Amino acid sequence: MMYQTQAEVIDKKVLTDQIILLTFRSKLLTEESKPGQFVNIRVSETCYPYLRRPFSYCDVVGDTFKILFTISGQGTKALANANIGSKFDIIGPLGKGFSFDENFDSAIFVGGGLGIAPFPFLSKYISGNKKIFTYIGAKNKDYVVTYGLENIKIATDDGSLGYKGNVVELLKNDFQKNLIKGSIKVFGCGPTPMLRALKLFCEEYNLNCEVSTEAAMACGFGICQGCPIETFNSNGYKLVCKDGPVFNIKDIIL
Amino acid sequence: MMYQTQAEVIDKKVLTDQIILLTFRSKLLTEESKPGQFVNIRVSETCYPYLRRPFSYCDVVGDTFKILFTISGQGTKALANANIGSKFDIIGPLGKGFSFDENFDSAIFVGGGLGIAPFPFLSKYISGNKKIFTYIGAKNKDYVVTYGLENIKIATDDGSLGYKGNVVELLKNDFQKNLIKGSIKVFGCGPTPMLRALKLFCEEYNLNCEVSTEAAMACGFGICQGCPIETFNSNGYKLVCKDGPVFNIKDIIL
Amino acid sequence: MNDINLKIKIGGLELKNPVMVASGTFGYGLESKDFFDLNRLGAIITKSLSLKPRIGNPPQRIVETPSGMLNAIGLANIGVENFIKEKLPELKKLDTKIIVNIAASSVDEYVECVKILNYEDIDAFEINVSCPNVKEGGLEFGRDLKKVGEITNKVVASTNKPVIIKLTPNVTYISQFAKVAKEEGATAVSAINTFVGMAVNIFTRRPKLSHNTGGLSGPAIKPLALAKVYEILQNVDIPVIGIGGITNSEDALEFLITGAKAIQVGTHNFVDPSAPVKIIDGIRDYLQKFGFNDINQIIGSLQVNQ
Amino acid sequence: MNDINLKIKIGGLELKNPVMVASGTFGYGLESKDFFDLNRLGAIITKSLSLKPRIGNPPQRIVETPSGMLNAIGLANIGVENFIKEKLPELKKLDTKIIVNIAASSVDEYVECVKILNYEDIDAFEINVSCPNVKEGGLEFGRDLKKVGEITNKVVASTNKPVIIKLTPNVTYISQFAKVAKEEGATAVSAINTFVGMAVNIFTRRPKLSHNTGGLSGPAIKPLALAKVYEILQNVDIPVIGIGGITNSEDALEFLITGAKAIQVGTHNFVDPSAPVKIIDGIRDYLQKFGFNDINQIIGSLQVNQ
Ligand SMILES: Cc1cc2nc3c(=O)[nH]c(=O)nc-3n(C[C@H](O)[C@H](O)[C@H](O)COP(=O)(O)OP(=O)(O)OC[C@H]3O[C@@H](n4cnc5c(N)ncnc54)[C@H](O)[C@@H]3O)c2cc1C
Ligand SMILES: Cc1cc2nc3c(=O)[nH]c(=O)nc-3n(C[C@H](O)[C@H](O)[C@H](O)COP(=O)(O)OP(=O)(O)OC[C@H]3O[C@@H](n4cnc5c(N)ncnc54)[C@H](O)[C@@H]3O)c2cc1C
Ligand SMILES: Cc1cc2nc3c(=O)[nH]c(=O)nc-3n(C[C@H](O)[C@H](O)[C@H](O)COP(=O)(O)O)c2cc1C
Ligand SMILES: Cc1cc2nc3c(=O)[nH]c(=O)nc-3n(C[C@H](O)[C@H](O)[C@H](O)COP(=O)(O)O)c2cc1C
Ligand code: FES
Ligand code: FES
Repeated sequence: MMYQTQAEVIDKKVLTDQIILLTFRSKLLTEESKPGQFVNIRVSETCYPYLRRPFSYCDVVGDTFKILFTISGQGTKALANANIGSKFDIIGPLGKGFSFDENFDSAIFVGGGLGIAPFPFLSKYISGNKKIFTYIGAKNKDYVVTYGLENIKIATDDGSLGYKGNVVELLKNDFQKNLIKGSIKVFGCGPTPMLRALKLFCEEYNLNCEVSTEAAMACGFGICQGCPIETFNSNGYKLVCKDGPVFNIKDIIL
Repeated sequence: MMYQTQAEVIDKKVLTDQIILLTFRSKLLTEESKPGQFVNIRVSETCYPYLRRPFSYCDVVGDTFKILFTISGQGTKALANANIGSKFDIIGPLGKGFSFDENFDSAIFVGGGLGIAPFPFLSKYISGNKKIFTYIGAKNKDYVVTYGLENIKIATDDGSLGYKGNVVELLKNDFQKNLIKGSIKVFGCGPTPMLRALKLFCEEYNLNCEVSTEAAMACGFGICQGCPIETFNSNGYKLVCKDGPVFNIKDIIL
Repeated sequence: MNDINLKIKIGGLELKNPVMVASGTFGYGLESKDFFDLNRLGAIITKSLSLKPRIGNPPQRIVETPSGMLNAIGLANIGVENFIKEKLPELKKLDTKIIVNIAASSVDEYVECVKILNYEDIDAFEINVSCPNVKEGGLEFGRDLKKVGEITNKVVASTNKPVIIKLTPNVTYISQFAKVAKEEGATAVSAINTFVGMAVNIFTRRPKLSHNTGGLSGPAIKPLALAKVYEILQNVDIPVIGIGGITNSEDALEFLITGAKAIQVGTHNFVDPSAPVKIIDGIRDYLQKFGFNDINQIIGSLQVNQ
Repeated sequence: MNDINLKIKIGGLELKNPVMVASGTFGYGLESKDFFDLNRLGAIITKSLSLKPRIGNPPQRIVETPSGMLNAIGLANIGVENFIKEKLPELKKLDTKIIVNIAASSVDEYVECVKILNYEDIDAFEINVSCPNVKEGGLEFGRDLKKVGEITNKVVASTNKPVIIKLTPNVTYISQFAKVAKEEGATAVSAINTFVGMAVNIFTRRPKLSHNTGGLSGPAIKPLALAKVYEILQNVDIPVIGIGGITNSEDALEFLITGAKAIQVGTHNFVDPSAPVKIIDGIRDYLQKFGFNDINQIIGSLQVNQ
């Protein structure tokens, strides 16, 4: 079931200059939500910006949920300016989340920039006896967000924090050093070049991997056909909003 | 000289539920301003609402000025939501104000609803030995604003405050009772039906009268030809923004 | 409240109210069921169906623009047969009119689709001769008076159901197309489909849409759509269904007052999925407030200025 | 900064930069002098002038719409003679190109206006065959291929100055009009004038504009204008001046990359009178940032998707 409802902003944290963590309260939007799903927010009551903006559930606590975002245009600007107590018209939960029927000992999270957004919520679904390894990649240290994550390794393009280089290289290095053992599942989220590298890496090591993808969206729930993603196993396209945003990395053409 | 400048909101007073008095600070917009002139405010940085919104100078004190307005659509809503300290891109001073080369003993202000807006500033230009009589008309008592005015008589459509009926009738009654003596100049501002009644009244009593008019505006400074007003003495139209908004009531066709 | 009549007639087609949902902006008709009671709608118009399934254009298919959006979906759809098997059984259970929208790349394909659907329990056809986002058919047909006449003629000849021709605004005089549609037997015209538009990514220096151009919809085009409806009604005596940028009951009333018999909500279904019912309620409130008891009293009541 | 070349050529007309101000949105050229140094502009295009003064349409002449506006000014202007006497002397003192825009209700009137202005110190003519807000001439001309051809032919024959034909987007294929303009000797085309639009007051049930319909401009139409420019450039080899919804340097660059030699800022002059200079600065910054040293390197550099 999807809901269209008014949700109140109950907390706002400015993590870095451009990165904001907003908390909303809504029973309808939290009760049935799962990691990897997203909400679609009407950022303005006017017709500019006109379309809703999609954001992953970053974390869910009781009847509250958080989104983590960076200011990139008018939509995120409007959200960043929201006052505590203000309300937004939000649709959710949307899309298919990560799957959990897997047998694995260790989960590896690979996030590029704000791609870490779904992981705090996801980590709560990974039962206690499993290990989580978190790999974060970012342009530089100002874009590194570690909210809600643990056991973190960081790569930055300019080396201003952690490993200098891209996050998949860092992960590969650790693999070559055999640092992660047992059966493994990789969870990825980030820009397309990172996902491409991750795909090659997972093929090389024959790892099961689910990634959360993005596409320009109009509706967010399957009525506009606006968000196609090319897949191997379907005749044509799947919809990121409805069939995804989480896909097995093997299935999608990046 | 007109200026386009950022002006800061330094005070906001909510006079009644729907009526707001905003104070801005700006040297450029105040130094050369005169009663009856107006400012044109960019209410949103986005393209909705797109056009600027014009407002009369309601009062000017040092390098600050006030506007008085009622929430009627998205533009005034955006202004009403402005926080102290926020800045707006404003153009002014615009238009021709009231003229002051007249010989009169008593000034009569006739304002319909928010039409009183220009009078607080105007009253400061009427020298001490002249008398001011203020007549305010409104739908009901919730729409009566007396900010910055004195010697006030009120008419409301429903009789919830003062005289029951329209403001020009009230004025006429007082005239018939000979309450206002000496040479008189009338200053009017309000909706068109009120201005029409005022025009007939001034013709009947042969009174000199200037009124501030309104028109839908795009530019506010004479480049779009969007704000015509029909006049007797010109071949065709004058522009409310440039030739007005103040006109001698004799000259305009209402 | 209940004595206000919202029923309207488009030829023989009677709708419980004048608010429909536009093709391509409401999926196959059931996806929005979580948001409101679909039975409240005047009619549901399906996504354009073609004879065979179409996969549509590669990403990127949509771009936001000021108060609007461009789309180049490319008529991605499951095809007529799958529609009948997978979607129609559920749709039929609804207490609203079902209008099937057909798109094709040849005159014969239109006719074939109509023939296949002819014996199904649907209420009317809307014929899309105006999709800007496919290489064959689509806009090329919609800009050609003869083709529009031929398609209308052949489709009308092959069904007893009402035929609505959906016109493109990307022509000099849309009323000429409405006239041809009328002459060839169409029950009504829908006006309008999207306007051809484009957006460029100044960093990659490529069009943002994979299809290069797309169709503009949303509030941005409302004044244009209204002028097209007005042009048709000034020149041709045919029922017009108004479409373009309708977001609320005020917008809908602008079209109805101008003379549209009904309206369709398109892009705004994405932004506010419950908009169609809000519009129905808003129209009723307006009628009540201004003392009308029948929607037909305001349809076409526009007084033009001299 | 200074070694970045912003000069462009439109036939024989050389502009110091590609940013002009559009007819009817900048008065007679001097009104905005309080806001910025007018000498910075690539060119100033005057309000449309007709042979005799025109008083224009009664109020209401403008209506705001989502991200745009409708206008039905009706070509209110002081006429060619008054322009020469009252405005041109001051305009001539500026160090920018002065392009006079002409509107007329007959072919002869265009020619007469041009002849009167021919010996004045102006740089080019822009011929408005596309005003939607007058009863004679205007849009009727602009939608008629033959008339556009005839007007272009006669105007070109009566002057040595560059002639720019300003096209209407309210036609099926704008490129056909650009083609005719080229064939008849026009130096360039301006694309586009406004789109026909309408708005209705649902309380009075009358059109909001006294003229009933008006012309839509502003950001709402930017994607449409860009598609028209693209269509012309795909089909005709003539310099195009891009107009429609340009508010900032990104917008301007979309048109330039698509292939417009220059652009005009219209409605946005009302909203941000200093927009034209911000756009010039923004274009220079973009070129610098991406390592270009000449605006002509990016004009027409669009790579279309397959
Ligand atoms: C399923 C899903 C989940 C998402 N989750 C998050 C999240 O948790 N945190 C977060 O910061 N962002 C997330 N995004 C991206 C987010 O939706 C965009 O950042 C946001 O829409 C930008 O809006 P804007 O108005 O600020 O910027 P715009 O002005 O719309 O765009 C700014 C820039 O971002 C690009 N852009 C716009 N929309 C998208 C998009 N959907 N995908 C890729 N690029 C885009 C534009 O092309 C432009 O370059 C998610 C997107 C999807 C589809
Ligand atoms: C010279 C001048 C001075 C003004 N001074 C004041 C003032 O001091 N205080 C004040 O409250 N208002 C003043 N106004 C009117 C003010 O500009 C409008 O109230 C405002 O633009 C409404 O904007 P909005 O976006 O809130 O409403 P919109 O959504 O734009 O409009 C709401 C309603 O107001 C009508 N409207 C919009 N603009 C105008 C207009 N210019 N004239 C008449 N009706 C209009 C619309 O048709 C609509 O019905 C002045 C107007 C002018 C031309
Ligand atoms: C994403 C999208 C897909 C569309 N698909 C179709 C379609 O398949 N068939 C059709 O006739 N019209 C289609 N349209 C056009 C709409 O039905 C409608 O005519 C147009 O969008 C204008 O209305 P609006 O401004 O309310 O959206 C589509 C529009 C959008 C935005
Ligand atoms: C108020 C107004 C008046 C206009 N007057 C004229 C005119 O006199 N002659 C002309 O050729 N175009 C005229 N135009 C059209 C503009 O020059 C321009 O082509 C159009 O507005 C699209 O550009 P924009 O979206 O940047 O405004 C006018 C436009 C507006 C908004
Ligand atoms: S965003 Fe509309 S179908 Fe996916
Ligand atoms: S508002 Fe533009 S000329 Fe008056």
